[in-house]
Amino acid sequence: MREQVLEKASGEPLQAANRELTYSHAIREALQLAMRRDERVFMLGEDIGVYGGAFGVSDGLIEEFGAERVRDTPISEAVIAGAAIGAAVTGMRPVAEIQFMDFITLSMEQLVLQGAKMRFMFGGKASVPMVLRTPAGSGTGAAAQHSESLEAWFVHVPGLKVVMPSTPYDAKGLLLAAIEDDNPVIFVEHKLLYRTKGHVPEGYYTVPLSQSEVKREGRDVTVVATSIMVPRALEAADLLAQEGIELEVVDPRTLKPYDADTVTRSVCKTGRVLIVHEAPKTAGFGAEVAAEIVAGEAFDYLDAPIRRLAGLDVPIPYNRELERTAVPQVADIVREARALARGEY
Amino acid sequence: MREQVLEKASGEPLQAANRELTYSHAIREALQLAMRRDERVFMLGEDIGVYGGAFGVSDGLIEEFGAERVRDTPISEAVIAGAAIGAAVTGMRPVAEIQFMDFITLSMEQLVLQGAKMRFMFGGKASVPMVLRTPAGSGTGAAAQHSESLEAWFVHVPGLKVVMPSTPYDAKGLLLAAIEDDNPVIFVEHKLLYRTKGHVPEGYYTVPLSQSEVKREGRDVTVVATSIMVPRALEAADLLAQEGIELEVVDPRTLKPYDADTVTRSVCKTGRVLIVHEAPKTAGFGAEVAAEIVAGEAFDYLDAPIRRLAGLDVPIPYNRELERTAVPQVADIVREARALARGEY
Amino acid sequence: MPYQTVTDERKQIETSGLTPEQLLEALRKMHLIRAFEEKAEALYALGKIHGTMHLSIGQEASAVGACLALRPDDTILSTHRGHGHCIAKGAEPPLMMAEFFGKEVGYCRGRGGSMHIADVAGGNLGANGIVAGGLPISTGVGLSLQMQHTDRVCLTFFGDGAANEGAFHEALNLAAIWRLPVVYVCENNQYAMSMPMKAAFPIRQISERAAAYGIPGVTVDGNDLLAVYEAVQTAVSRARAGEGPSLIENVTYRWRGHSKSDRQRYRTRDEVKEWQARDPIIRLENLLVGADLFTAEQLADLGAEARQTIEDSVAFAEAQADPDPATILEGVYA
Amino acid sequence: MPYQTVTDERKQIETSGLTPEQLLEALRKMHLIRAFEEKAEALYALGKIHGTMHLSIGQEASAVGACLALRPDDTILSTHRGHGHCIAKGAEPPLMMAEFFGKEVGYCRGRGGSMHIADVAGGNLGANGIVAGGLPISTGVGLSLQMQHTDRVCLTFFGDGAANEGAFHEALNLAAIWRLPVVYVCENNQYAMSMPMKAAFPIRQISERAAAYGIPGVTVDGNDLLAVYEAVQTAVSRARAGEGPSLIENVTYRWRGHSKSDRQRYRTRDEVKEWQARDPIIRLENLLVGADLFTAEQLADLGAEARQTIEDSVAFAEAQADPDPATILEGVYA
Ligand SMILES: Cc1ncc(C[n+]2csc(CCOP(=O)(O)OP(=O)(O)O)c2C)c(N)n1
Ligand SMILES: Cc1ncc(C[n+]2csc(CCOP(=O)(O)OP(=O)(O)O)c2C)c(N)n1
Ligand SMILES: [Mg+2]
Ligand SMILES: [Mg+2]
Repeated sequence: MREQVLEKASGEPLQAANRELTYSHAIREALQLAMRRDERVFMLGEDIGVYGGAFGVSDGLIEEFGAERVRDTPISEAVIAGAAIGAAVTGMRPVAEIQFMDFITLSMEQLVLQGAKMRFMFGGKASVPMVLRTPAGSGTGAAAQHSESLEAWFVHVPGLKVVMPSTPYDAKGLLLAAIEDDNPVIFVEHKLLYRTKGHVPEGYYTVPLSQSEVKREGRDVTVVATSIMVPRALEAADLLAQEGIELEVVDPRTLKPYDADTVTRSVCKTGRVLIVHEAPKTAGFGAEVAAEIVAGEAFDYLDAPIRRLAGLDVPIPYNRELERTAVPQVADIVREARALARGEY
Repeated sequence: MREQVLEKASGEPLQAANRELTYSHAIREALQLAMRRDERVFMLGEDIGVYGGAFGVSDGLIEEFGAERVRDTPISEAVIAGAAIGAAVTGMRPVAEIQFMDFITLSMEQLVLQGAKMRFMFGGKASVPMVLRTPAGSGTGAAAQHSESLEAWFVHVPGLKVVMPSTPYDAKGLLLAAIEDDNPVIFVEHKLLYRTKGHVPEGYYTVPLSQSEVKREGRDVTVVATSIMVPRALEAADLLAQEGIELEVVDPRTLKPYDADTVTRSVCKTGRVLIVHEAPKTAGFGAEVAAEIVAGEAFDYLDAPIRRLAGLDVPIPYNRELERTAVPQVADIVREARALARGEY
Repeated sequence: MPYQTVTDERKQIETSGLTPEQLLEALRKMHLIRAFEEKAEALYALGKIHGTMHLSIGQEASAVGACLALRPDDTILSTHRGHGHCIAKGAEPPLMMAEFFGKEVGYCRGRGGSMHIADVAGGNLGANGIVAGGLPISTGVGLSLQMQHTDRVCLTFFGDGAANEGAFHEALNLAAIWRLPVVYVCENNQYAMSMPMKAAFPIRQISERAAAYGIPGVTVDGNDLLAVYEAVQTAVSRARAGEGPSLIENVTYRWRGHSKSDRQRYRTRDEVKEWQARDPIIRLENLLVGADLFTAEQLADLGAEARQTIEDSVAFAEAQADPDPATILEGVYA
Repeated sequence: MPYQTVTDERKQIETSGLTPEQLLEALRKMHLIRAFEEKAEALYALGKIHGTMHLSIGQEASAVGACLALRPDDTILSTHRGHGHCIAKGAEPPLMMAEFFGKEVGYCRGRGGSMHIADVAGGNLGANGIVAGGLPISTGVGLSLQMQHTDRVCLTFFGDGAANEGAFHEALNLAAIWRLPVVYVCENNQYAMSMPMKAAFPIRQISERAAAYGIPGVTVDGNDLLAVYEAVQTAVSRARAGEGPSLIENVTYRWRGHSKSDRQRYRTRDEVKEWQARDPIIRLENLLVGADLFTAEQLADLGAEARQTIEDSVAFAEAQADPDPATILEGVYA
């Protein structure tokens, strides 16, 4: 499926200060810069060439880099992952794409038993510098098999890193950092973010893997949100600000390794925490966030139970209203954060 | 690999009160009873026939039930899962075996995108009554690709149930309940438990899915432990009892659906919690346990941070000492529980 | 085209053993599929439909010809491009349309949508959003039918792209060694999304892969209803007789883009036109008229009738209630 | 046996193009493998080794014959039954043995053990605990070698059982369409654990599957070093010349049980004895003596020499330090 047809990024350089790009274009720009800079970087995946990728992310890249470096593969997710691993361990720096995160279920053996463990199993004598990009999330009406958010699985796997950007700026900088990284990195994009816009500097820059960022400061409630839930949390924060409730929104950005310190600092300030993600709540990443908070210093500063607002424990339904009901919306965040702030739980 | 050659279960009926079986024999007995009782129940997997299974669990079953109902498959984990799903949705009740839990990485698409979601996607008009048995865990020197404990992944998947017995009694009763259940159930056995013995009544009985059990009562610290960590926690409890520290050991048994209430009740009594599992700590099942505790009623009763003692975030190493270091041992539980009880954290 | 062309229409039909009534019914279903797909496309363009869809216009003979060889109690598994299979297996268009609209009375209570329409009672175990995802399941269905000592069969559709998934390999091998009653029908419509079959395969015909599993493999003109029917009929008979699975490749073409928005930069307009000239519906009409079974006049209204059925289905579907969000947790567990 | 038997030994050797020195070295390696495996077994029985192991006794010609066709800068991927491949590719027995003992100086710092011994510097990307797990990776290595414009090749070993995994299918197809320099060597030792090849495959020879990928496929007597060498040599030349991958099936037999404890109820003692009579080492010795390249006396000590090397390796390994548990987190991330 081609979910969104995106225009080419404008050729004209904009002022660094106000240059805006979509999340999708920011990712494409990162790919472009990485491939220009380093011959070893190449892409492989399904329909990433002339088609431009199911969501248009790689639109135009085959024209610049050719079919050798923007490689269309057959529908074979296990060997897409395996080919990336084999290429990475012998000197290349592949960026593989799995067309929808759901299909990564077909790559698990290669990613988890091979790519993630190879360095350790071989006594540190090999490295697997690869990135696997994949779009996750619901909201496009694609139902249960095209809407997965499986990041928690990978966070559980030693040897992998997991990145989940929420803004165009972060998407570009984190992707460049991921490509520079000498480990296998699972880079989770969100379909609904592709068209969102934000400031993106020209040129090469990286955002370090493992730095949570406070996206908005506030004194009342710490909201830890990932991916699409970051803009939703920020919207909720705007709404609640009108009621005098100030949310502090923290975006982990990199889920593994996870920078818990930023959250801890925030919780020590606010004493109240709401964790928000799209994936089903049970055994989701939010459980790890909560568990880390209550394991350490922040425990003593907690004034209220930790609330998790996450996807319901259901497959994503097709019907539009059911689909919306299955995952947190802005109004849900407002409701939960308000209740926490007011001590109504 | 045939890890343990087990003798046949004794033919002579023992007194119900003192009848002891190994965990392995308890599982075999459950399979036997289920197949005798219901024609639709059959087994499929690698080397489960004349070989008797990699760990000897199905030893002798092919003789009683024949190669039709104890089906050896080629090495094809995706279609083992798929065949079970297809058979289940059309009237059979398959019990599939994945020889080591690691290899379930090859079955993920079928289990997660098909089996788990089929009922919901089809509007409740189909059911998938299957069990997938698989041995997990380290401790046999089989290194990184034969020692996985991946239960947390499945706990995160709506539509699946996840069972992880720690005693022969539970293994038999839970397996029979799993086979009776009309949903896909992931039944996780532990290699090091296969030879452990315990009381197992003759005949057919079930242990309901979703009932945590207090395996030992105590007032000082609640230890929530799964699988092999249950006997280790009980051993630690014996040792600490000599110091006057009383652990309450809770075994969830079924991880999904998870009976959090039993843990909540325990925590309200003890105020201190140690969660112990073998899988790597980050985003493991213990995170969910912790997150549930701090989300509800128990929060107000907590007197100390919640500690998780779990596998290190490393692939399981080969070297025996490193392998032991990678996962919690009795001494580790003693140390952590003592520290919690004494307020030294 | 390297495929056989119609020379002696009547003889061809006689050889097939199909009755005029069966053939007329097949033609009706092909029209119904075409009408369903065209309406689906229009509804999407009007913004009435959420999500995506994959249209099978141009492939009607494959769906209908294959299902014509089945009994009502046989089972099929379908694909993301599954509307046609669903109609061919006998589903009710109003309930399909209701599902497409996400309504509570739809086949899947609005939970499935285009990519998951299933008619379990009618023997359709569902469209599938995962390429090759149905193949291992169909092997399991075959196992189940065999173990229950029935003579029922399972027929599973999949695309050319699916034949490069590992699941294809495992599913066919297991069915072959256990001689399961499964018919694997590959709808080779030349492309997997943007990937030309020629670039994705190192062989000319996908049916060549049957040899790797020691089973019969045949490639037929997938736009020729009779050719499809006969190949599937042979495979179904084998399966019913306990002789195991077969692989059939229906060579066909999808007229529309892959899904709702596809710029189709991977193929030319000329190529599309060439294939449109081989319309399977017109071809069947010509056959029936050429064989003197029906006059052109007798067939003239079928298209309009089909479109009316679909209009009625839309009207039905639109009038139905959406699922109640309060019921969202229903159906996750039995 | 349907395979060619030695008729004119000298002519055979000449045809192969191998020198007497190369052949002697090959024989030495086969003895080394045999000695390593026998020692491994004994050490296990003594309780000195933790974990499990899979012995390749009886399969030495396959490992050595295949690697003989490679250059040092070529890459191999191996399997759970990998000790032989490792030695054949040129690894140092003391460092292998140290790994087997889980010592810090072992190839994998004691982290890998028998199932993961890798000699990355020597071009061995490791044994693999996952059946067929190396196949997709080898396709990636082939891609890498091609993209780097080298003429190096990748050779990957796998068992008969592995050829029924989906990964086999995907890996060979991708290598075929991209014409990657990969040689896929299937060691068909008749069984996958307890599953007889004949029961797991609906075809007689695994090499028949090459046709599904449009690549050369050949079955050779895997106990005949020359036959293996020549088949692999042909495939390697093709790969170096940019003509793409090949599939080779070495028909052989494992003398021991599958792993450390296997009651072998799936086969008869007679069958094992029959195959032991086709010992690949004796066969090569007979060839060399028959061709008058060496006298029996000249070869008489090779076995003992190999055993001594292995004894020395054990002595070395036992004297080494275990890894320090404090370093356990090292090497997870780069
Ligand atoms: C496992 C998996 N990989 C990728 C996709 C995305 N996708 C959906 S349909 C499709 C093309 C399928 O091609 P083919 O099997 O030939 O069927 P067709 O669409 O031509 O009917 C792709 C790549 C998917 N749904 N599932
Ligand atoms: C994916 C996977 N499934 C199952 C196993 C367990 N297992 C290890 S070796 C083996 C048999 C392999 O047979 P084959 O490929 O013929 O190699 P051989 O052992 O005969 O050398 C099995 C089933 C595994 N390691 N990996
Ligand atoms: Mg296609
Ligand atoms: Mg074998």
